Amino acid sequence: MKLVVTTSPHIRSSLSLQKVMYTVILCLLPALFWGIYYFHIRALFLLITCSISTVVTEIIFKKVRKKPVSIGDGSALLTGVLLAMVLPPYLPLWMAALGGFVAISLGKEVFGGLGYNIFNPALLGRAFLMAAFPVQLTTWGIPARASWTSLDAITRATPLATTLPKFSGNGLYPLQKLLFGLHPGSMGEVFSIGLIVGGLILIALRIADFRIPLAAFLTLVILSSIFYFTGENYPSPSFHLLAGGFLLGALFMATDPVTTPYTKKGRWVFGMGMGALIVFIRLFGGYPEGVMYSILIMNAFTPLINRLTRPLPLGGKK
Amino acid sequence: MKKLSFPGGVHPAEAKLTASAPIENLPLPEKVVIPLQQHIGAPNNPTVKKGDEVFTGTLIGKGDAFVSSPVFSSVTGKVVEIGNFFHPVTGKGIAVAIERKEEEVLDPAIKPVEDPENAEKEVLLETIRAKGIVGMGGATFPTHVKLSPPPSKPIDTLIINGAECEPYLTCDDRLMIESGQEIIKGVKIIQKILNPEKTFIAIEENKPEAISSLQKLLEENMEIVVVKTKYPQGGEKQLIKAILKRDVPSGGLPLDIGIVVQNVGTCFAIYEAVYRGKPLYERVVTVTGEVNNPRNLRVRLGTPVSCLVEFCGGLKEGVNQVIFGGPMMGIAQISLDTPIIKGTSGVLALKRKEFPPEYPCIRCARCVDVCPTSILPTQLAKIVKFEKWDLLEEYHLMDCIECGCCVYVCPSNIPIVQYIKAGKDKLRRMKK
Amino acid sequence: MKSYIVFIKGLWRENPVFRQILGMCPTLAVTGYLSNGIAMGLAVVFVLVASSTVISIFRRLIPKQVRMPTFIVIIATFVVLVDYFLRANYPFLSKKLGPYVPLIVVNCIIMGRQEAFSSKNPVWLSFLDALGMGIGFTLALVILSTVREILGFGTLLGHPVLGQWFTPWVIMALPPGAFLSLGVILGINNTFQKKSTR
Amino acid sequence: MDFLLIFLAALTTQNIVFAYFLGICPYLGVSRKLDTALGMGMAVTFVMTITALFSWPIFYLILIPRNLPYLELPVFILVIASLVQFLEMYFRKAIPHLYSALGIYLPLITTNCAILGVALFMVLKKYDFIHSLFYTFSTGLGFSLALLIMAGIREDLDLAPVPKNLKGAPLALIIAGLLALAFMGFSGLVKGG
Amino acid sequence: MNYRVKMILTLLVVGAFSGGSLSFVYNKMLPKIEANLKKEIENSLLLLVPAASYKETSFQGKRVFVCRDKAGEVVGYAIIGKGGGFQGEISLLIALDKEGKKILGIDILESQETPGLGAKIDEPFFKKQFKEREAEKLEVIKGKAEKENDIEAITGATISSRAVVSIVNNYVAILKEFVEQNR
Ligand SMILES: Cc1cc2nc3c(=O)[nH]c(=O)nc-3n(C[C@H](O)[C@H](O)[C@H](O)COP(=O)(O)O)c2cc1C
Ligand SMILES: Cc1cc2nc3c(=O)[nH]c(=O)nc-3n(C[C@H](O)[C@H](O)[C@H](O)COP(=O)(O)O)c2cc1C
Ligand SMILES: Cc1cc2nc3c(=O)[nH]c(=O)nc-3n(C[C@H](O)[C@H](O)[C@H](O)COP(=O)(O)O)c2cc1C
Ligand SMILES: Cc1cc2nc3c(=O)[nH]c(=O)nc-3n(C[C@H](O)[C@H](O)[C@H](O)CO)c2cc1C
Ligand code: SF4
Ligand code: SF4
Ligand code: SF4
Ligand code: SF4
Ligand code: FES
Repeated sequence: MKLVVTTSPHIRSSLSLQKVMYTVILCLLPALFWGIYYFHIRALFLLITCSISTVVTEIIFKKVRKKPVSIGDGSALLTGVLLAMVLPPYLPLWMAALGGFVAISLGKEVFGGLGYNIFNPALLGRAFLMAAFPVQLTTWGIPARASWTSLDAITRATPLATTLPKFSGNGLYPLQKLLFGLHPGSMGEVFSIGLIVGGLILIALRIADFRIPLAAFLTLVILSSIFYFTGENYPSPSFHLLAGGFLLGALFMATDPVTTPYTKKGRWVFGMGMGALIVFIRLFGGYPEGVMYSILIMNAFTPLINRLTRPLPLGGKK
Repeated sequence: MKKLSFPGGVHPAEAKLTASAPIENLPLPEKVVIPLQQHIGAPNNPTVKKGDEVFTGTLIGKGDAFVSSPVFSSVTGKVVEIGNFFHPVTGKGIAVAIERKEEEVLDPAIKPVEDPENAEKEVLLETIRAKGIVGMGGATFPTHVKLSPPPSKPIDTLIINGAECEPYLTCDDRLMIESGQEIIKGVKIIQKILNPEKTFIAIEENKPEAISSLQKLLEENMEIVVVKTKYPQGGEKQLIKAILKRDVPSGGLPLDIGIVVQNVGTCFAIYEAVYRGKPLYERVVTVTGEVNNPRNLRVRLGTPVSCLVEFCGGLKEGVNQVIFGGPMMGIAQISLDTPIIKGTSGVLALKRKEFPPEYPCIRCARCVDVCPTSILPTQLAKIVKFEKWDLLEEYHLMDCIECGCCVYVCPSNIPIVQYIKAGKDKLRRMKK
Repeated sequence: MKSYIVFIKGLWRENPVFRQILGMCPTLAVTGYLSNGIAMGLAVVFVLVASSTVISIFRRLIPKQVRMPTFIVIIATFVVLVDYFLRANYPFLSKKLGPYVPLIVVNCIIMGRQEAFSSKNPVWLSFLDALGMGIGFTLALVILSTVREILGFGTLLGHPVLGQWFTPWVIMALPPGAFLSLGVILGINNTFQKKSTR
Repeated sequence: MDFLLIFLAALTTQNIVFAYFLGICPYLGVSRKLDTALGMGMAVTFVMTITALFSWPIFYLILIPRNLPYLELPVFILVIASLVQFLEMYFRKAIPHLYSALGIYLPLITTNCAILGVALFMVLKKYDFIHSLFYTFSTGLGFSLALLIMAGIREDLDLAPVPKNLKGAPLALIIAGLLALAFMGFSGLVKGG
Repeated sequence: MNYRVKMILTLLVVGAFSGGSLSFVYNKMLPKIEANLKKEIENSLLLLVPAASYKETSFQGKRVFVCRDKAGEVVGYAIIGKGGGFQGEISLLIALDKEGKKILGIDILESQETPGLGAKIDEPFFKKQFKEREAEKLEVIKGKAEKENDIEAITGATISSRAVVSIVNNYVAILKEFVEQNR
């Protein structure tokens, strides 16, 4: 009989990389389905374009670098799906494809591929598009006709944009609409309930760590309450939570393990920084929405945060 | 009550298949192969030669150094060979092969200590040394060394380790249930030697029977502490953290903070050495996993593992891995001829599937969260992988206890411990 | 033959930007438009050539201990000349290049050439060396600003070159675009360099 | 409020590296390790502030009254060069501790355009003396911040299989680009300067 | 020669040479440079209020211009306004007619708005919206202008558009005050 020799430990938990990635995609589905239903077929096209673009880009890079093609792990697909979810549903498809290319090339492969990137690839793709095509990236809409296959849109401002000039209360959309996703916005961000459910499942499964979302949530609520209750005409904390990309960002993007701190303390710091930046950018910054930039900025600080919060080994001295 | 615990750790399936299987004596094998090196420390030299007749308990190897521990024949018979044989830890090593005779005779030198209750400390220590007692918790460090702390380091606390946190293993559990009295006597001997202010017997909460049976036997200045069921609760630094909330300094020993930790099996062996004069030539081994009848066996050292397996009804169809020890820290064996030694607490048969490939680390920090020594396993693995040797110490490589928690949880299947061992090798070589 | 090599090496083989990674600041700052890139390139060519020549002429007269201050003063003089020249005659360009013209003073290419070459070599060679390096620098600016102007505005020297269909990439006109395009160009350049040395 | 705005702007929207592209060569050169980045950052901050301390009075109390604005550039650069020399000598003798921390970076700073840059900006922005000091100090901190972030990232990338052709300057530039992209999030938030 | 002397001599010579040549060039170029600076504003002024002479004065710390024709008759007034835009400060020139009732036009002097986006505030289609407006509070609107005082925002640059309009509103008020006092 042949005995195989391996190093200890000889048993493993059942979690695998593939399971992690595909579970995240599954948890995104409620919000994703709603986005496609609400914005009709263009949203579906957007999803397909982004997914193909990220996956193909990754294949090309792996081939050029003569590395094994590892599309099966699902991370490139996940990046594509998330990218589609944060883009305006009526964005020209070629821009979406460019975004996917940038997300994987500049956002992931230049750093060495999966696991080594500094910035969140999906958001980096979006930030690139935002800087390249600001007009298109701030043009939002809802379907022009009831027909499901209709390609036209009526331009409508998002809830956050209706509160401009900074600031005039909660804008035009009541909270019920925000909860059920009956408002313009990015394809994947509108259906708040779906995002909350999916995100909580992700946290319950321990695939996402609760610390960053919780810290961001608390910081956002506390800071926005301070403004809401002391200033004139600032939007309410619940509006902050539901009107923009906060839920999608905090639950699915700030929890990206690769680009966030690996220490527990660091994750609290990351979440607090993110929450504070969101409030300040939204209330005082040049953009209506700050979720993307807050995450990217905190991504940049992540190596330093890791450094400063490095745990002391048991019984260790500095 | 909040269960005593330490930060980090994992909860693999307990799989204590043999928890209610009483300890049985394994029939004596035809031939034993007794490695001369069964402890940590200086090597032993053989004291017998080919052709010698030996009794059960006859000294067959010893060393001169303080940190060494003699080995004894485990059967009565004839030395047929002294040579290189399979060794469960080092792969191959010098061993004495003895062919058994029908009749068993105890070595005449075996005599109990007189009036053990009132014996001198020095006598007790010398007995422990002479009878080849080593730590049975797996480390096999010579016990008399551990029990001779330098005067500059007084011991205030003794912890008896009955945690047995490795999945599958039940030998300590059964020993506590069946031989509580003997263990308590062993503990008293250690107390006598060290004179600690406090003594704790630590048992994981998943062993209620052991807890209740020992509870009845406790003597003064002994206390049972129930610790949380979690791997590696039995690691001494973790146990100390859990019970006393004290940290063993990085790179140091429990001794440095006035603590000695001894395994329950060690206490039992001390009892036998002192009260019966018996050298360490047998031990309890859990044979478990994919064998047909998992059991707890009392086994003579040097018995090839094939005998144990056969007694337990043989391996199940498809078994392709046999491990000495538990699934988390045990060592996979190349051959079924490998002998049981002092430190072998279990024999685990597994059906291993095709190994999953190693994927890139996604920095999910699961390894960081479970690491009981709070180091950064993912960073260490990468440092070794990309050969940035100068960073190893900055990231506290040497603090790793190789418990394997990090590998257990890693979704990317990164053999972190393997990288860490390579790193430790490199560091030692660089220091030279 | 030797003078030919002294001149030609700065163009590509020892190109200050692509190969020596020097003079990054102006390279990034003024390459939003091709016209700015060319103007900056020419300004550097002038300062580099003039100061190299002057320093080479007087190289034996300048004591070692005061070499740095002397060089600095000489370079600074020529830089201010260029600055005032632009301000007087091309106010529009001058405004666009802003403080980056005076900052030519500290451009390491210029100081580096004095230290490495013209303080040790005869006038003619120093002149050629400076000219080569200056043109190499200009070349790099031209390449970078061409990419950025085309992608960022769809124009070249202000003339539309891509049709109506093209949506300009605003990012190319912004700081991130500058860093990213230079990084990508350097990466591509590395690839070719490796290929050709292999 | 004035000071706060100057401070925040120098760190973010008007960051000398991300917005003005100054000091890029040292930025690429000494951002490989956090320790050196910290040392360089402190040295630059220190020298920038001292530069303002000296060149502001020289410019406004000597050059301008005498109608010699054209000497601004040669004088500033000479001030910087000699300051650095003096500081180095002084540290070496008087504060060896500081010398070992900052000294090795001092000679490298002379030809750093960021230092001359802030001195010129200080004049362009017409700051008074106190504001100039504060502005140059903040700008130095902004430079240090950019340097530290970059060094943190590059230390991480030491443990990554980055493509060979991008190693070094190309990747550092790309990262700087991505950082500038992320820092765009501050636009409008701080309208200093 | 003593090397110290030589050092000092070298520095002196170089310094003198440098100072000399710079002073020469400076004095030669200065008029042209100053003319350029003046021309920049005058060019803008000429576009907004064609006149023969522009007299600059200061009012409430702002730069104000009184524009007269050949005959010395006042034909209009202008003011340099400043305010925060999307990226940094925007400075622009605003001209009013001689009654201080109508805006004659605006021109952007300096801005750091995003090229291709906010920088479009300097394009005619945006600036000409201000021409001939009543000097009342103007308002920015996204999409088609409907009311009297609506200014159409530049697509994707509402913030810059709003910044310009708010500067115009603020400084028109100041200039009107000036006109009141100086009539
Ligand atoms: C995770 C996430 C991050 C986002 N980040 C930004 C952002 O940084 N800036 C932005 O304008 N929109 C961002 N969006 C889209 C916004 O939430 C929102 O739809 C949009 O900002 C409203 O645009 P408008 O106000 O310019 O019309 C983000 C969406 C998500 C889901
Ligand atoms: C990860 C790990 C797990 C351990 N688990 C146990 C255990 O469950 N029981 C035990 O007695 N010793 C265990 N040990 C060994 C103890 O750390 C310690 O060496 C032992 O209790 C000392 O007693 P001994 O010298 O009598 O063996 C473990 C060690 C490590 C590193
Ligand atoms: C790279 C970039 C540059 C921008 N530049 C400007 C600008 O110069 N002026 C401006 O008003 N908004 C600018 N914006 C802001 C957005 O376009 C903002 O969402 C917009 O002003 C509000 O949208 P709207 O004009 O479609 O209502 C910029 C955004 C980006 C991403
Ligand atoms: C909880 C979780 C969240 C993730 N979020 C993102 C994300 O926001 N953007 C992204 O590109 N990838 C995300 N990923 C996938 C993966 O980490 C990503 O592809 C890597 O950043 C690429 O190296 C996520 C993965 C997990 C497990
Ligand atoms: S558990 Fe594995 S994948 Fe997760 S951080 Fe550790 S090494 Fe990386
Ligand atoms: S790094 Fe070492 S101590 Fe930490 S979990 Fe891994 S094996 Fe255990
Ligand atoms: S002098 Fe300036 S341009 Fe030249 S390398 Fe140094 S920092 Fe860069
Ligand atoms: S100044 Fe400077 S360029 Fe230069 S080394 Fe420092 S850091 Fe580098
Ligand atoms: S640092 Fe290099 S030119 Fe500025």
